[in-house]
Amino acid sequence: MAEKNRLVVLPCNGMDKEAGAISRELALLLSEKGADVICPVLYQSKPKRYQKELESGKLLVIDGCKTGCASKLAREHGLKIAKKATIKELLKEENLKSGKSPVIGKEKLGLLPAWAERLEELEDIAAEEGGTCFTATVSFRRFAFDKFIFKVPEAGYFFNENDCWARVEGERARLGVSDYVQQSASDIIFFEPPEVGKELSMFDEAGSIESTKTALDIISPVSGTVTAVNGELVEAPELINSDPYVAGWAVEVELSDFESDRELLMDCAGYFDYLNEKVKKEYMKRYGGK
Amino acid sequence: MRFRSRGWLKVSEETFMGVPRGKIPWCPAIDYEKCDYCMECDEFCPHGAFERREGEEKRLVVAHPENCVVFCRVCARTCGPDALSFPDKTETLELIKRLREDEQDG
Amino acid sequence: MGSVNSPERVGVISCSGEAEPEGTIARNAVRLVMEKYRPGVTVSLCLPLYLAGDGGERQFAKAFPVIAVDGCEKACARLATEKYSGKVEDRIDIRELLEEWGVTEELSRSHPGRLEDELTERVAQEIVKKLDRLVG
Amino acid sequence: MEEDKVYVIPCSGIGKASASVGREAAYTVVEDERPGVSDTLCLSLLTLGDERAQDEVRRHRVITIDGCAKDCAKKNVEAVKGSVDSSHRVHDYLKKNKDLKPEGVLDIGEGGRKLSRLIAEDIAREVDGLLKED
Repeated sequence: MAEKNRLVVLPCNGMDKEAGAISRELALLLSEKGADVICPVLYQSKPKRYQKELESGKLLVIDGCKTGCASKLAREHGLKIAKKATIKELLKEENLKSGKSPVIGKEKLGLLPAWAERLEELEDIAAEEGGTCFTATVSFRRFAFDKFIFKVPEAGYFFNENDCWARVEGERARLGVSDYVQQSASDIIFFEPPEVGKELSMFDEAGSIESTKTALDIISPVSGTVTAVNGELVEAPELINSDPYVAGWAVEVELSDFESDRELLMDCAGYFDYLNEKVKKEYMKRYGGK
Repeated sequence: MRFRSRGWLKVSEETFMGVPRGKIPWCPAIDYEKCDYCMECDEFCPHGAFERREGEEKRLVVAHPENCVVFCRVCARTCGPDALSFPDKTETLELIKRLREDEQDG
Repeated sequence: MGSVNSPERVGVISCSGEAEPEGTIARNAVRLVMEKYRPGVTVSLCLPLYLAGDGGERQFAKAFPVIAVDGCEKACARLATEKYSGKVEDRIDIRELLEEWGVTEELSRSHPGRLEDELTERVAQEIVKKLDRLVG
Repeated sequence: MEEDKVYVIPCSGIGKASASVGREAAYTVVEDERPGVSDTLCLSLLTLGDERAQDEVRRHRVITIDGCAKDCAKKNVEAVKGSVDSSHRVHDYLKKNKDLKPEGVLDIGEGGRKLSRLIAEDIAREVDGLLKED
């Protein structure tokens, strides 16, 4: 049973739409080929029941639609998602749409065996080598203005002038907003993540946040594909206030052209000076240079 | 969604990415055919890009385009009748890149 | 830590006084000074943040003059500043002021009415006087 | 724990409307909803280590209300007695009631008042529960 690389499938199991029914059907096809299937309903009430399977295999999550219930479930339980597919996207490739009826259409049923094979061969989403796991300790430089203390990391981060950062490790980056955004927006109470799989050009919106005072977009400093969003942040957006640069990360992307993106970005030292000026200037503007 | 403008966020940078802000044509355009003057965008914008004009035909104008934060489009989301539009982002970025080169050359 | 690089500023710390009507007057008066009468010069400091915050309040109180606005003789605002940052430049005790003004009515901490609002205004003016003396 | 009353302690935040909402909620509980069996005290007394206030907090159940994620009220009580019996954040209520944004620090407005009533209702129930436990 406990062979490594064995697939463990967590389907969305949505009962009310065709996409959900397809994800369930695909999971069953894969189970015939030897994969373990996790029932998302049972898993929710008795997660221990699947502990053995999850420890030994590689987790494939099949979401029906963009709501991503299966992914969310996995994230909530801290599961490492190795592979991922979304039925709506698979359908889109075939120029098909998900139907409203939960009964799978005939032309779609015919596609499923081929899809099952494809999913078996699906590549892992997280890079396994290269240590791109964003675990290194970050140290900060600080400057004070009035009672406010502003923090900027010492290294490893790149900023745009929209006060958003990219923490770059190898081919990947995590994105978020700076301490300045956190302090001027005040208490953040919502984080709306972008879709996993979304292609970002530089300066595209990578999700948005809303505070008690205002709302703003996270404007991506880099181009790439969204590979993960911080599920914890959806639950606890105040992490952006308490730890804007590490625990408050919003989005993880696979970089597509960092070498050229970087020419337009500030490094940590550059942003430190930029922010210092910005805070001062803003104050003068507000109070007329007292 | 209603937000009040707060001074703390009010900032207009004289330059953006090393380019004089005035040279970057980034700000919302109001489609007056659609605008119903609900003023939600003005309520929202913490940077003061809009201005209300009592008694005039166009009761809301983009009076301070230079206050608009380049690449920010949040106000458009507050607009029910979808009357706000922005320049193309890719074109704007290309323009900024060209202007940066000019700045460096000149 | 970078240096404090801001223009002339005075910290005003209010007693937190949730349980006392003088506390409500203190907080609201400080807020009035900060928003209406002397914006820019006034930086309000939150007392429990001396303990729970990131150090910004302590740092500020060390670098700039601080006026403590206390609701009663317990003088929390003054004592907390002295404990965490150093001496206060000036102080107000609202209970003392009320005595001086001959206010004997019972005041509400939760539902400030006309009398409380009027007293809040008067306390705000007292703070402004002290503030202007410091800034010169 | 002594049975007579539960302390409801809000934060002292002066720069944020949510702190005013928290205080309003505390007053609603101790003055209107559960007078006599609940009470409040100045958080600053705890920050300063006032002995009588510390003693009160140690001898009674405590519920805190914080206006932001810095959790001053909770942290200052925890510094005295290790834990609180229950803690609330105004923003958790705001997250669930997006349309009840408080207006300003001095006047929290209709939305803020509604929000404070929601918090007060929950806390009043908790006060009852804690008193029953004792």
